[in-house]
Parts: sequence; C-alpha cells; structure tokens
Amino acid sequence: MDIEFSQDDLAFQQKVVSFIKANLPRGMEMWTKRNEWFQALRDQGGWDIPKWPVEYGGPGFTPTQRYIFDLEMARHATPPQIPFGVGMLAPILMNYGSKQQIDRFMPGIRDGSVNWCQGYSEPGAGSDLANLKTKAELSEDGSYYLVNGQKTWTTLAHIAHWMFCLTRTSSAGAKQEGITFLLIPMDDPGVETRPIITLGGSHSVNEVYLTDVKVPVTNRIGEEGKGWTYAKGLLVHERTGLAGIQNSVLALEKAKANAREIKAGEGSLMDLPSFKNKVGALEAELLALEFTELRTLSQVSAGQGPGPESSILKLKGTEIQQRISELNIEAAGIYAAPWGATPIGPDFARGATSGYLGGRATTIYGGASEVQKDVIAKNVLGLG
Amino acid sequence: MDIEFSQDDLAFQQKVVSFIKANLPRGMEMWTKRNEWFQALRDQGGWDIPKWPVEYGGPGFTPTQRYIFDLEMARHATPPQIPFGVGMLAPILMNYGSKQQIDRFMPGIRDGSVNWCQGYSEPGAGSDLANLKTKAELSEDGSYYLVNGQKTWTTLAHIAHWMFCLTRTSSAGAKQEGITFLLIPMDDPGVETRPIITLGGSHSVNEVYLTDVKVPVTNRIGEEGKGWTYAKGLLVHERTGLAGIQNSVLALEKAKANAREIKAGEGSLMDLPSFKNKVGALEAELLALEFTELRTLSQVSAGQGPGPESSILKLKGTEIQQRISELNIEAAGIYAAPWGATPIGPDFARGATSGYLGGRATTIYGGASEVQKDVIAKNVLGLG
Amino acid sequence: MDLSLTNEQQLLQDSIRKFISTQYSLSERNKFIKEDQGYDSSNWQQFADLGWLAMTFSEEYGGLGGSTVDSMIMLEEFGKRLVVEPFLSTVVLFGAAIELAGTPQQKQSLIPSIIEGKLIGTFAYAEPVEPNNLSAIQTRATAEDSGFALNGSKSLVFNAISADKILLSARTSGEDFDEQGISLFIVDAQATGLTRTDYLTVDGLSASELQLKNVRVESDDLLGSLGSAGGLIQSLVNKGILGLAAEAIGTMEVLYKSTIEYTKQRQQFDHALADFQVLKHRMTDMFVDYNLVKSLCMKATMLEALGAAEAQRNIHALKYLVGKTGRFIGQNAVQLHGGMGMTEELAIAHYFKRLLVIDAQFGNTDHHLNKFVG
Amino acid sequence: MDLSLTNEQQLLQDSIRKFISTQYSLSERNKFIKEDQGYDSSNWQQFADLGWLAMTFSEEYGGLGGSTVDSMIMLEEFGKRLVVEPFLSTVVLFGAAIELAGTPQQKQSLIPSIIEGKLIGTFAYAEPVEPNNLSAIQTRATAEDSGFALNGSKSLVFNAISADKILLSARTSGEDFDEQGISLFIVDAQATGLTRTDYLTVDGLSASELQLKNVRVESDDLLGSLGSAGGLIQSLVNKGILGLAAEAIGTMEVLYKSTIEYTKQRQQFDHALADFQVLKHRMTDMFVDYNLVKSLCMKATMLEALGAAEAQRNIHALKYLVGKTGRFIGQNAVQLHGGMGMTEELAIAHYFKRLLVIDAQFGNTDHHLNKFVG
Repeated sequence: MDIEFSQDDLAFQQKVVSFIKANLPRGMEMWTKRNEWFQALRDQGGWDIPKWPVEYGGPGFTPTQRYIFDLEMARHATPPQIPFGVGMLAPILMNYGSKQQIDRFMPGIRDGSVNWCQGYSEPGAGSDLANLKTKAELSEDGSYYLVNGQKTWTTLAHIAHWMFCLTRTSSAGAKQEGITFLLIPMDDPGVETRPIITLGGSHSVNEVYLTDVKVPVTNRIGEEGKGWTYAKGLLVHERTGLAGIQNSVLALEKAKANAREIKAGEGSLMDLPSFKNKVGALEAELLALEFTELRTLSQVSAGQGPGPESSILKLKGTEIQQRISELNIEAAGIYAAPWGATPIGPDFARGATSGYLGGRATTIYGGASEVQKDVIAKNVLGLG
Repeated sequence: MDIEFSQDDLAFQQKVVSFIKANLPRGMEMWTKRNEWFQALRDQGGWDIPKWPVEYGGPGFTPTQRYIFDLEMARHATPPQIPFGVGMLAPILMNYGSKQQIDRFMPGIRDGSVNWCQGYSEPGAGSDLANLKTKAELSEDGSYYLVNGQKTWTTLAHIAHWMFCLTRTSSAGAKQEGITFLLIPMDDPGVETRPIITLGGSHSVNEVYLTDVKVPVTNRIGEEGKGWTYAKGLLVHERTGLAGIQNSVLALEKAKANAREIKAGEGSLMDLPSFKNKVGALEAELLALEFTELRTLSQVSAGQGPGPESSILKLKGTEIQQRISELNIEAAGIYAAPWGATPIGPDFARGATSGYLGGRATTIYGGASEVQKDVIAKNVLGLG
Repeated sequence: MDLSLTNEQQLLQDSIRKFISTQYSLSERNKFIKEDQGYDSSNWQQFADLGWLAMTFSEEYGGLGGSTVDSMIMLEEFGKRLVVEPFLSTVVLFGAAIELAGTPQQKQSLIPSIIEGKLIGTFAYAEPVEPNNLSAIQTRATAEDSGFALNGSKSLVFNAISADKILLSARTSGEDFDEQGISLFIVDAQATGLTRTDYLTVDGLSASELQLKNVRVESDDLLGSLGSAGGLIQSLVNKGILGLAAEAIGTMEVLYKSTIEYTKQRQQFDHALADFQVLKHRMTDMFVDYNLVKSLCMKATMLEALGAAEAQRNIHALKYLVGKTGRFIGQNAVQLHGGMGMTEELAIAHYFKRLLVIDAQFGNTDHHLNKFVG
Repeated sequence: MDLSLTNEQQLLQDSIRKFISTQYSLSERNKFIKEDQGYDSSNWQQFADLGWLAMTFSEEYGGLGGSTVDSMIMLEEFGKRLVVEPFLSTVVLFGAAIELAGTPQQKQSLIPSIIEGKLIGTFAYAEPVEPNNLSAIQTRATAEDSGFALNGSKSLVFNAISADKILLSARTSGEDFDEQGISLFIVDAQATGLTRTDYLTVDGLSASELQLKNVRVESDDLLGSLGSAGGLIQSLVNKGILGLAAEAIGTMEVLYKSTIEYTKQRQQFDHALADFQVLKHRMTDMFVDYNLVKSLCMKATMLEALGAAEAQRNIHALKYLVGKTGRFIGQNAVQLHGGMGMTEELAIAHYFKRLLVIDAQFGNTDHHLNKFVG
C-alpha cells in the first residue's frame, strides 16, 4: 500500500502541469481562445481525447496517467470539452458503428467541427429513461425510419448539427427492448428546437420536437431494438464523470477565500461559528471523497474493475457541489438577492444565486440521487 | 389570536405551582417519598388521575387546565406515574369493561395497590403489532381461554400483578380481526417472566412466556375478536404522550449548564463553535415544537379535534430527546467512556452514555419513527 | 390562550383569499412585476379600499388599531401567491416607524396618505461594509443650518424605484461601528443628490442601491430622537423579519402541497412518484418542518405584539428556521419535481426564489443562528 | 501509487482473519473481558508468536520494520471482532513512544520484551482539568536527587490494570496550561505512591484513574528530552487516533453488513424489512459514509507513515468523521434492528458501544472538527 506516485508518474504530472501553464488561456481569453487551447491539446498527440484508444488517435495513457491528467486539468480549471461527440457518441460509434459510419462521423467529432447533442430524455422518461415513447417506424421499403415524438432537457440542441437519439421501434416485451439508436441531422425540417430557461436563468437545455423526420437506415447504429444496450454502458460512465470532485476542491477554496473577505463583527465570515463549522464538515467529507476516487483508480490500475466504493462518487460528489454552492449564497448575504448583469455587491456574489439554482440539476440529471441510491442498494448491497 | 392565558387559567397555574412547591419530594426523597406525593395528588381531588372523567373521580380539568397541569408537572420534574393501570387500562375498562369488571379492577388501579403491565408486543409483532400470534383457545365448555405464546418488551412485567394482553382467537380475515383482549394474573403458574437487559444496562423490560394459562372468560374485555378496536385508540394516545417536550426543555437547560462547567481552551464547551451551534439549532426547533403542542391544545380547547400538526409531536419530540442525549455524551468527553457505578469524572457524565443508549428506544417503541412517517404520509398528507 | 382567529381576523383572511384567488394568478403576478414600478397600482388602490393598508395603524390617524398579528395573517396569504405590492416596505417598515416614533405632525402628514394608498415608503438600513450589522453605518448626516446633509450609500432598498419617501439610517455622531450616534431621517425619494442604481432581485422584485451626495433634509425630517435610533431600527428589523416569516409560511405551504400534488400525478417506473416510500417520507419531513416554522412564527409574532422581552430570542430563532426550512422545502420541491422543477416556467421555481430572497434579507440563517446562541 | 496490499500485508491480514474466525467469537470475547486483567493472556502470547507484536518495530531491536499502515491492517481486522487485547496501549502507543524517542538502553530493555509478549505498557496523557488539551498538564515532576517525584492524577488510562509500565506525561516546568515544560516518564506500574481506581468502560474494556503521590522515577526513566515532550505526545496521539480509526472501520463494516443481513431476514407488515425503500436508502447511506471514512483512514495513515506535514489536518478530519459516522451507523444499526437492537444480547450492541468509546478517546467529534477548521 503506497500513496506516492512513481517517479515516472511524477514526471508525467510535471509534463502536464508545464503544458497547462504554457497553453492555458487566462481570464476573458478563456472564452475567446478556447479553440487554440483544444488545438494545443490535439498537437500533444491526442490529449484532447484522453480516453480514446490509441488506434483512434488516443494518447494511450495508463489509468494513473489518466487520473493525473484529469486531476491537473481540474485543478487548473481548464475549459471543459463539450462531451457529446468526443465523450459520448464516439465510444458507441467505435464499438457498434459500421465502418462506413465511423469513416463518416468520427472525423467531425475528432476535429470539433460537428456539434452533437444527446436525444435521450423525454417528458415521460427522465430517471425512468427506458419509458421513452418517441416512435420510429420503418418505411415499407425498409429504407428509412419515420420519427415522431418529443425530447426534452436536450443540452445544447440549439447549437448542435446532429443529435444521437433513442427511439422506440417496438412496444413488445420489456421497456428496455425495442429501443433503436438513430443519428438525426438537426437541420431536418421536421426538427424543431425550443429553449428551456432553467432556474439559474440560463439557456442551455431545450425541447426538441420531431415531426415526420425521415432517418435513413444507414443512420441507425447497430441493430434495430438494441439501442438500450448501446446507450446503457455510457450512462454509467456519464455518472462517474459528474462527481466533479476536483472542481469542488477548487470551488471550496474559492468559497473560503470569498468568506474571508466578508466582514462579520470583529473578524470575517470565516470566524462565524456556524459558517466555519459548515465549511469544516464539508471539507472533511471532500477530503474523504477525493481519496475514494483514488481508491477506485487504484483498483482499475491493478487491473480490477472499479469496486463498490466507486458507486458513491456521483451521489456524494453532486451533494458536495450543492453544499458548496449553498456556502456561496450564505457568504453573499444580502447580495445573494440581486439578479442579472448589474454588478452589485462583491464580485463572487453576482453568480452565487444563479450558480446555486443551476446546480440543483446535478442531483436530478444523469440519474437522480434517489435512483442512484436504489441502484446502489440493489446492485452493490444486494437489497431488494 | 391570543397567546396569553386567561386570569382564571393563570390562577389555576398558580395553584398548581404552589401545590408542587409544597408537596414535591426533593433529592433522594424522590424515591423514598413517592407514595406520599401521589397521596397528596389524590387528596387534591383526583389530581393523580387528571385525564379521568369526573364520574370516576377525575378532576374535570378544561383542556387548557390539563395543559397547564401537565406543563407544570413536567417543568418541575415531578415523579412520573407508571402509566399501565391509570393511563392505559383504565380508559379501556371504563369504555368497554362490564360493570363487574369495573367494580373488580378499578379500585386497585385507583389506589395504586395493583401493578399492571401491557402484553402487546411479540417477537414477530413490534411495529406491525397486528401480526401477533399468542393463541387463546376457548375451552369446550366456553368457560376459559387456554393461552399459549410469548410477549416481549413487556415493561415492568417483573413487578406486575396483572397483565392486560392481546391474544389471537382467530386467524380468519384481516390480521386486525380475531384479536381478543384478556386480563391475566402474573402469578399464574403458566406465566414465566425473563428479564431483558437493554443497551443502557438496565432491566425494565421483559420477555413473558405464556404456557397453558387458563384465563376465565370473565377476564375478557368486551367481545371476542374485538381486542384490536379497544387497544387501537389507546396506541394513538400513547404516542402523543411520548413526545416529552417539557422534559426536553429541562434536559436541554441541564445539558447547557453542564457544558458551561466543562473547560475548553479559554472558555467553556459552550463557547466551542461546533457545540454551541448544535445547541442553538436544537433549541430553536424545541421552541417551535413547544408551541406546536400549544397549537394542538388550542384546537382541542376550541372543541375541534387535534389538527394535523399534532402528528408531528412524537416524531419530532423523540428525535429531540435523542439529540439532547447526544449533547450529553459530547459534553462528557472522555468521561462518556466509564461504565457502572464508580463515580468518575463530572457528575452528569455518569449517566450520560447509559441515558443516550437507553434513549435510542424512543424512536423504536410506541411506533418506530419510520412507521410514524408512513402514517403521517398516509393519513395526514393523503400519500399512498 | 386561544390561537384561533377572531371574527375580524377571519374576515380579513377571507377577503385576501378572495382577492388573490380571483385577481392574482401567478401569470398575472408575473405581469405585475414587469410594470415600471414593479407592481400594479390598481391592486395597491384596492388594498387601500379594502382597508388592508389601514389595518395596523392607530385609530387616531385613520387606522384600524390592529397589531403584528394582523400583518401576519395578511402576509401569510400574500405569500401563497407571491404578492409583489410594497406592503412590507410601506406598511410594515416605513409606516410602523412613523407610528412608533413620529411626531403628531409627522404622523398626520404621512399615515393618512399611506392608508389611502397615496404614499409609498421604504426603509434603507443596510450598508455595504457589513450589511447585517445594524450599527455598521458609514452614511454621515452632518448638521448644517436648520437641517442635515447626508452622504453615503445604502444597499438592497426594496421598492425605492416607486417610493415617495425613504426612511434612512445615518450617523450623526460617533465612529463607523458605534451603536450610538445613529439617527433616522425621512428623505424625499426625489431629493437632489440622491441617485439610485435599480435592479431586479432573484424573485423578480425591484430593489436599488442608493448613493447620497449632500442630500439635504430638514430637522423636522428627523424621526425620533437624535443619535439614538438603534432601538427603533431593531424594532423595525424585527417587524420586517416577522413579516417575511409570515410570507415564507404561505410560500412554503404552497410548495409542500404542490409537491404532494405533483408526485401523485407523475408516473415513474410504472408507479406514481408518491408511491415511493423515500419520497413520502421526504414530503412528511417537509410537512413537519413547515409546521415547526409556522408554530414559531405565530409565537414570535404574538410575543412581539405583546411587547414581551422574550420576543427577541424567538425572532432570531424564527429567522434561522425560516431560512433553513425554506431552503430544505424549496430544494426538495425542485428535486421531487425532477427536471420540471428546474424550469423557469413552473410555479415552484418562483416560490423557491422568493424564499431565497427572504433568507437574504435582515440577516440570513447563519447570522441569526449565531445571534440566537449568543 | 498503489493502494492494494503487498504480499506481506496480505499474509498478515490473512493470519489475523484466520485467528479471529477460529478463536475469537463474540461470546469468547465476552469471556476474555471478564478475566482479571481484562483480556486473555494466551491470546497475547499467540499475538507474539505470530509476529504481530513485532510488526511495527525496527529490525535493530527484533522488529519487522513495518509502519502505521501495518497497524492499520491489523487493527481493522481486530475491530471486526472487537479484540480486547492491549495492542493499542502496548504497541501503538507505549511501544511507538520508545521506538521514536528512547535511548538505545531504553529500547534494548523494553522493545524485545514487548515483542515477546512479556511486557504490557500503556500511555497516560489525559488529566481531569481539560482532558482533550494535551498541554493541560497539572501533574508535576519535581527534580530531586538523581530523579524526580511525580504528583498529580491521570484519567482514562486503558489497560493500567495489567500494565507493567506506564508512559506518563508530567510537567517539569512552566504553568499548568503551557505548551512547553512537559516531559514523559516511564513509570513502573507497581511504583510506590501510584494508586489506581479501576473501572470498566462502556465497551467492557478496563481503564483506570491514576493518583500519583510522590512517585519516584530515576532520570533514566525520562523518555526524550526534558520539558519538550509536546511534539512526541502529539505524535503518539496521532498514532492512537489512526489505530482507533482503523478499528472503527472494521467495527462499522460489521455493523452495516449485519444490518443488511438482519433486514433481509426480518419480516414486518408482510415484507422483509429490506424491501422498504426508506430502509434501503438508509443502509446505502451507511455504506456510503463507511466508505468515506475508510478512504480518509487509508489516506491519513499513509501520510503519517510518510511523515508528511499534511497528515495532521487529515487526522483531525478523520477523527471527526470516525465519531460522526460511528454514531450514525451505530444508531441506525440499532434503529433498523428495532427492539432487538436494544438488547445487550445482540452483537450490534457491543459494536455500537465500542464506537462510542472510540469517539470519546483522544478528543471526540466536536473537538476535532474545531481543530480541523482551526
């Protein structure tokens, strides 16, 4: 049992940190120089696609290198990648796509020229995703599917060129059967996108209405009726990614720094017993969660699958994200009340409430916490 | 809407307080002069049986007087009455007993000369009480029941003369049917009592084994098979009594006083942020719970039944009791560890851990908190 | 002791319930906040006509002689429909200040106008340096000629955009954080040297930051005695807290009840959400916590109305619980509404936001817990 | 970085598992605690024979050169069966002190005896005035002739009843609460003037209050340098905390797992308890919290073994979480066992009590949370 990284791993860590320091855009450049950053990653030999296999251009990281890479990227708050193409569709394509589909779609994903969105959730199919109703009927000549239905909570649908989409081709058998995985161009006249403004006041999710959209069978991934199998593996993957533990470490440090600037009596808010204790309780759990992620990594490095403790990462990680965002509104005090662009009160207070409200989604999307607990109880603890 | 007591009620309150001050045994006399205390209550004209109707000797308090009476008794930590005879069996006797049964059993309950215990719970029937299996078979000549089975968690069975007991006379129909209410003398040779030592280290509950106990039908209350109906009303009543809110008010004051005596750095434990905040959070909820009890009382005074808010009293009251007992072990620090009679550390520390452990029962007995929540969800909120 | 409503109180409650059920749907409310002054003037005139604005003022100046208990009854109902009209600013804070400390002249010139719905007032007490500290007053009132010149700034002044008069704390002596040396002034909202930065708050209401540069007030604009307004400010803050708490009670009631309704309708995994035991218990917790806050709100309000010394502790405990429970109920309303709870469209989003703003005002959860434990 | 066990560690773990599964049922354990010295001497001899007592000592004095990580592996297994032998007192505390600060003579005279199972030691650090404050030392060591005379008292000294030697903190200079001026002495348990009040602790272990009246020690009974034992005491307390935490991990694992098993068997309302969603989620919470503490225990232990500066913060956080989670898991194990959980008979009662005593030692939950947040 050894907590230290090997010399090789430390050298790799050094390399990653140096790269970040040399290439990371600062301040407002975060938004304007995004593309340059991803190009620099690409130029390193697949650092933009750290999880891809070597044959598709991935960098071939060991599990420990992957962890170090993710850790340093998070620690330095590098710009997040939009996950739908690179992270979500690509693995499915690589595993289940035809040679033709791979040749057609992978390049646009690889160079970031094509934006994808994920058409899974529906008004009646959220946590219970297999309940989806969007209908895809095969034409008589078997050349296309006619798709009708509604998707919702579709992140970035309004800037996407394509959607990968779960549709129902049969209602026989279990809900999980009869689901088919289709790729749909967003510029089809039957596709209509309407914005949803969320609690935090922002527009990133949408409703997508599909009316008589004709999707050629060549846009179907794998077999008809097997879509659930293809998508399922990824859902699990999506969940661990949502723990955002390193982001929380940064966010908590920021929250503490902000609270130190808020005058409260003789000292700062960080001297106020109730606030201080909440910070402490949270930080202790975060320390523990951070190391839980390492335990998971260590098992994967040792060639075992992730152990049962990996199941807690999303559950606890999102809870901690939310508690940090609560600290921020508490620290903002009366300045948690102003809304909108006018700068009122301390800088951090401006985004505190919208961050808190927007963050309520983390325990709902990607498997609501209640559903996560059902799953852990059943699959890990053998309950019911 | 008026928070103040009327002049009459204030005068009554004064009378109660004066009575207590004049008669309450102090210190060790609490144990030796118990009987004198109850005699003094009796001499006031039924103050030992405040809930009994006037025709049975009760004092005829108004609901507000009852509240004031209970409040002051709790505030002054007067010796608690053993509830089985006066509080539990008597109302059932008065409502459902025959003239003969009333004449036979009420006097012993009234003057405290006969101890009763409650034979309800069984190894397979705790929160799910109606699941009880103790069998009572009517003899061929119809003169007695032959009772076989086992009761458990029977409080004070080891000093009881009689047990009132739920038995199963039929397995047909719903579980709640076929239950019969019998009175059983504890000196019957077929009754065997074995102590259960509970977590806190004390003996107050027992297992009671019933083997071929012959119970004359004249010891049956009401009709055969209707026992559940008779017992049920009382169960609800038992639950509200368990909230112990005024005891908690006293206990919290004591816990704070104790903590003030514990040195911690420059000040006392009460200056330690985490402890102080726990006390504050608890006290705020207790203030709120106290007034919730008054809201219930006010509705009863106004001739309405207790409103939905009354259902929270036991649930929240027991939770608060337990949290106060946690404060005590925290305040005791290392002196929470010693066990038994040897006096080690500050006085209050001696009973802290056994009090804490014993108190775990409050959220289990009399309807576990989880069952209470099921009941509130169903009956009050109309859920499921 | 009798906690049921008197006949008069019952009538008052009924009249408000009737008003909001017929004229105050949430979509209408969301139109009202878009009007220039942030609320609907004809509603305000109706409040006056129905006698609601008169309720808590003394009969001598045209009021109905009610107490904080009557405010509570009104605000609880307002909270159920997120009423945006400036009742708290004008009546509970500004109006009460005049009633408590005004000279007969001040009362005569202001209270009847408030009651008639002709005068909107507000209360500017917080300053950026330490908004929760009522003594952290850096705004200076310098005596000159027959009056004062005010210089400084104020934060989060609700309804300043529509106010005719602003009650404003300023330092007439002492150092920045001294408890003594603070005075209250009735300032004309249009006074020269007073500039506003207006903004919306999270819940859609209007608030402003104020800058004062040599704003001139006369000596008869002073409210109460010179340099010792601390007690009066605390009383007003207490009234503000009680008012917000009552509103929050109404708001929380709607949230927990609509969550129950939603989960009964919404199907997931072939069951109504309401069939899941974990969700049932969560809603039971919401119900339990709601009832605790409601109890403490009633208690603290009645104690304040009596002028009892123990009111202060109860008010601290109350504001703490309002914040804590408001967040618990709001968060779980959103969580149990699932994705739907995340949309701006749904009513619960607005109710939740209102609770967040209520927590932020007059010191939040943390602040009052620390005050309560001393 | 590799968090899997080395081959040697795996062998060690296996040997303990084998021992407790064959020789250490809970009923046997409850007999062991009834023996005069509070544990079973032949068990202790087996610990020695199996090399467990040698594990963490340096090879120079007959040890196997292991670290705190090896202690953790052993104590986690001990915790699963509530092993009562004085491993923590003798090896983790007393033994480590000698190893860390002893002179070659002290090491030679004590360590081999410990390894052979011939010497029981313990550590007396807490005093009644403020037990959690390691500098609150009122016991005085007054220099006289070639040694010192000790006067004062010590609280909650585990295994003093069976100890041959007691490591004891005493003040050789300064005021009662000074950080400086504290020294450590190796005191013979049979020394004249040393009296014990023995008692059982909640978990059935043996502890004592000590009174010292002119207890004579020689100058070569001093451990480490005169008057500056503060750092060493903190190191020992850290080792004690890590040891208790490892034990607690084992204890919590048994509690949450046996609760799962019980609820699968126990029927209520015609269902296994394990079918109720609220109970499923509760057990999931127990599992989640257990895993968090386990992670932090591993981390803090490895950091301490490396001598990393950040170990201290992690140890404070760990002891806080051990106490909090221990109570959460213990309480819910009792709650979910219903009435059965309330009986002394059932195993879970003993496990719960052990967790309570672990919380009480070396500063409880509250104490370490406050230390952690600084």
